[in-house]
Amino acid sequence: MVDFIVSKYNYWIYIVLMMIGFYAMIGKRNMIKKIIGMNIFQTAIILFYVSIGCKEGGTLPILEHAHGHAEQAIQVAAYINPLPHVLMLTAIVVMVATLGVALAIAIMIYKKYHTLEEDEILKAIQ
Amino acid sequence: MDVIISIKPLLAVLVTLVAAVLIISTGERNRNLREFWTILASILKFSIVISMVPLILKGNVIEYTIISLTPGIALQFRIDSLGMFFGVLASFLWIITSVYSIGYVRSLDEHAQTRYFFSFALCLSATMGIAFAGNLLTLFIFYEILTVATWPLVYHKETKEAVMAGRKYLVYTLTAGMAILFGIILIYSLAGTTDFRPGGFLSGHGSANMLRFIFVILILGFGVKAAFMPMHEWLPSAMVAPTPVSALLHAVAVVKAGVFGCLKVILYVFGPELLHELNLWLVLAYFVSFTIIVSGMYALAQDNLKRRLAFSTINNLAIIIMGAAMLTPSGIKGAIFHMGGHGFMKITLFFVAGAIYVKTHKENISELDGIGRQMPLTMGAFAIGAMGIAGIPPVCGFISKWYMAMGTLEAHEVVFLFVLLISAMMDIAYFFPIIYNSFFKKPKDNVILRFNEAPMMMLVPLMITAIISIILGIFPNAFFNFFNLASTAAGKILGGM
Amino acid sequence: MIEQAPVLIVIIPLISAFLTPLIGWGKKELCYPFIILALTLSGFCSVITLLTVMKTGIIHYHMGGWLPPWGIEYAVDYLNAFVLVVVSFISLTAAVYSKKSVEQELPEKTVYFYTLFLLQVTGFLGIVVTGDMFNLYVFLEIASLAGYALIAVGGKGAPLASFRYLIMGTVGASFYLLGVGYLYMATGSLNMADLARLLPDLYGSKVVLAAFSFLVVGVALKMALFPLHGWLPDAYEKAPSSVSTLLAPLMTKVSAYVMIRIMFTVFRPYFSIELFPVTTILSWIAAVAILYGAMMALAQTDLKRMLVYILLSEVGYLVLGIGLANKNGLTGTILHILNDACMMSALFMIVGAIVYRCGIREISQFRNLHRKMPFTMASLVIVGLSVVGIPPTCGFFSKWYLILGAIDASHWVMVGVLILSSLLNAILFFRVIEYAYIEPRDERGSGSMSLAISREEAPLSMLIPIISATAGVILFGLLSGRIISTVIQFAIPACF
Amino acid sequence: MIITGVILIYGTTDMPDWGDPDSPASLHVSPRYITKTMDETATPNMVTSVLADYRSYDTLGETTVIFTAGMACILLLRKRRNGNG
Repeated sequence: MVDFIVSKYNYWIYIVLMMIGFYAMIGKRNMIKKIIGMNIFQTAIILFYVSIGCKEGGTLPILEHAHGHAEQAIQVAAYINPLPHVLMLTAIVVMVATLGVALAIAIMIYKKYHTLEEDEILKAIQ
Repeated sequence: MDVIISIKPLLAVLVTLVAAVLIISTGERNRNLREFWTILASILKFSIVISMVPLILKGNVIEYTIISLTPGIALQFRIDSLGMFFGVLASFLWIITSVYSIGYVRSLDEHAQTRYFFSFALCLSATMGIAFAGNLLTLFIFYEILTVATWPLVYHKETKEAVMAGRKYLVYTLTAGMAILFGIILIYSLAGTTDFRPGGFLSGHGSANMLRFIFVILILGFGVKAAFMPMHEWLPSAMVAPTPVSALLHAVAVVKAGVFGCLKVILYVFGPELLHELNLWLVLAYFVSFTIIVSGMYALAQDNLKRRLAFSTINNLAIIIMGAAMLTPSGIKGAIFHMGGHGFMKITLFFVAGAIYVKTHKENISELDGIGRQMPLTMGAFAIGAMGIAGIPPVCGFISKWYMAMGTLEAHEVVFLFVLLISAMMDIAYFFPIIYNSFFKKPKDNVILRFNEAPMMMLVPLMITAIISIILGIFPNAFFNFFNLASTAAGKILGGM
Repeated sequence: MIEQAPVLIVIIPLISAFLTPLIGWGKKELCYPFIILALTLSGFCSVITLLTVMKTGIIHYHMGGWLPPWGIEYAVDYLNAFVLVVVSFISLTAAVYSKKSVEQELPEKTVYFYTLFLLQVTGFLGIVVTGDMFNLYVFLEIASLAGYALIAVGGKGAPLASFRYLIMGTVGASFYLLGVGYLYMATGSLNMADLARLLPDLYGSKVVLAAFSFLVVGVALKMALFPLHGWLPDAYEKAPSSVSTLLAPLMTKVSAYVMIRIMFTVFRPYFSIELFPVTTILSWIAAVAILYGAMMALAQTDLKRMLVYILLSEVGYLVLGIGLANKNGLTGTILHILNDACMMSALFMIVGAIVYRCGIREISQFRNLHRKMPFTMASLVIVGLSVVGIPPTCGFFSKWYLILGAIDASHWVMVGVLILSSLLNAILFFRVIEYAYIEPRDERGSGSMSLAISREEAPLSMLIPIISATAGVILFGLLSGRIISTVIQFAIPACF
Repeated sequence: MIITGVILIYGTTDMPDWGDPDSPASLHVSPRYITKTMDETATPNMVTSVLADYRSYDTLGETTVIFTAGMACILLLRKRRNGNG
């Protein structure tokens, strides 16, 4: 049991992070808090992806002796999986873009209602 | 029996559709042109339909497939004698009704005339589609179009009452439409087809209870338009519509579409044999007998002339189905013929009601005392129609009722013979006082009425239908072999067993 | 040219989106014809793709020449070729339509509006055409981001609605991403076809199960399936008309497509049906969604809001077909993707036109509208009948197949739900028609119209799309047999 | 939300351990990226080679996302600046 928990600690961390983020997105009424929650949420997913690609004892996915040593056999296990990193580069960009749009909308809302609390905005609309 | 591929059925449907478009694009700007389209389309349609009669009489089937809708079902017309019978009836009565409506709406200076004629034309297209439909789905498509196209006619007056009647109409018919749809889909998933076949195509598919269930929902579904009790409520309410609408739609197109649907289900989907096997025919006959008796009693209690006519319609529609439910040659023949005969007689009666309304703005029976002196021709026509409905010779109602009575005997169910007789007695009871009072009773306000008939545009049509009712009574085949169509249909259905 | 068609479908609007601001700097007025041109070309390519698929079978297009599963692959079969055509033409219609309403609602921002509009379409097309799970995510985000922004520029309360949409949309997309991650962890692949090959061995795995749940929930969030629909009504209602015209018909359909892909292509149907009873759950949820949408629509007095709830109920139809998981049910869903896209785009365009001309949305203010805008209202009647399911309009046929599917699956409750919802829709639309067409009269009606109302039809750039969508509603109904026998029949995943 | 958590934890039980080089994710597609990167793309950095070559289309999409976000911000915020300030 302990072994089970320890050997998968990366997942526990991401789940906890994700739950925190998720709670902030759903439960909080303040927009900035929601946006922060969204960021935590997405970061958790990134963490998850990156941890998939990890290999014990593996090194950065950049070939050593790349130049002039082409004949050298490449040990797959020696390098961590590059694909999740690539995916996450894209996902980070998406995340930043979403963050930007979210903030832009938040600014719009603030300019209109001078508050970022959802309840107050709803009151102001009615 | 040959199958002839011909585009004529499609043309017969399309001609009114095109007319509808022309009518709406002409609009109020040029009333004469607009009415010209109506008349032109009605005559064209009738000639197309008539041109197909000889082929049908020879026992052929005319078929035209437009497009495949789903595997196993196409949008398809297939005309046999029953469809042709209904087609001839509807298209002929439309000519007369068109003339009559023009007289009616102009005399009353109705509003929204364009919408009126537009919907009218649309209804006729749909009715023709129903008559000629080659399978249940095609029939259903036109049936629903008919439902929707009739709605503007029902609420035409736009009074609160009319709007409510329109809503009621929609609630009843759309719900019924859903029931029919459900039944059709069940049939399709059982049999993989919905093509009509004389004598039915369902035997051998599905369990007996499943078939019973399908039969019940289909009959209930079509029965709403055929105004079986207790689903009749919409029909008397819909009598707020202008009289030509009541005349054509509530005596011919809409309710007859319901009856026609029932007949198709009884004779072409299930077939006499299967109904015998499932013991459904007796249930059906008792069910409609109830309607026959109760609607007769309701009719006695009405003072509004059109409402009384409405209940009389309900009564007669149920009689038609009862005749067919006997599943014997005479019964079916009589039922089909009564569909036509009743059409002529009832339209006469409605025309008379409209003519009286246009001339005197009277709608209630109690106000009609002595009106026979003012409008003798109109009331004469009324008398003919009423006699026909009651089944007194020589009007055509007699012949159909005779055959249906024979049918009950052939089926060895004397109960239904009594039902027929009772209903005929009630017909006399609710029609003859009107005739008597209008001719012989003094008007209440002691005004001496002078001869003052309805406008020609209205008088001529109602005279024509009255005269035809008599002619059909004396020579059933006089009119385009009308009776023969009915008997070929009956023969085919029973022969197809 | 023809071999490149699948990728051109996406690339043309994408490149055009980059160019639009440049053109806008030069001359603002050119943007509109430019995006029309771009979308026409893209639509043209999608038709070519569909024809090619019909001729030669599935098209595999390897991005950059890398073979899958290493590179990204575009795999176009009947299903996505069909959806592509639907998406590209509906968006073309929406684009043509948008001109006047954008000029009225967002006079200073046309250039950016059109840029985002194109990006939105790019996103949709990219989602549909791709054969790679992660690539799908990227395009999903393009579509979503453009959508958030487009909604936020709408009327009163739009930013807040859009913000909520953003939060929920991000949750949905993240769930999807998470699901993809789980699948990747279990199989090491991102390519749909490759996954489909690898997954059957792993169906017992809890990772796969979790992945499946996340994918379905994520997509359901994006398509606003019943319990997850919270964001939709406000967002689509408050959005500018031309935006709801684009988003409402397409977002849900594209998500439905993704759902079909995931459930029946990536996973084998027997997984979705037997191992994990998700289809049963989905069909119940869908049934609730159908009724909930229709009921809520009944409670609305605002036409656009009513339509939004009808949209929710239409989502229910789409999912119901998926949930029934048999041939007829799926035929219904795929047909409904076309039909509903057509109906919804027509309806939202009609509302937009009414708002544009008269500035009203309350149904009770519609009196005499048929005199003012006869063509628009006639279209409303026809499309309304289609939503109700009156034959021969197209809405009838999707219902026909769905009911048939429900009967095949012996789901009698679903049959009842479908029939009931038709009746509810009938009440909805006949109410609107009654308001629009009947003038109340107190005394027994006679005499001609007293007050003359001048005819003020919507501008041609609105009317033409409306009428063509309405014609589509009737045509697709009549041609549904044809469409099914030539395309949809093959679009259904092979195992049914 | 709780359901989500439960599914997450449930799914985790079957996941490969952290850093396991034999997890399926590392065996199916990625070996080719690692072994062939020099031959096929002439780039020692595998992340770069995947990003810019094998899966370059994703990167195009990524760029588009940024562009979309930029346009979105302009669309949302620009008028205010012109109008109010």
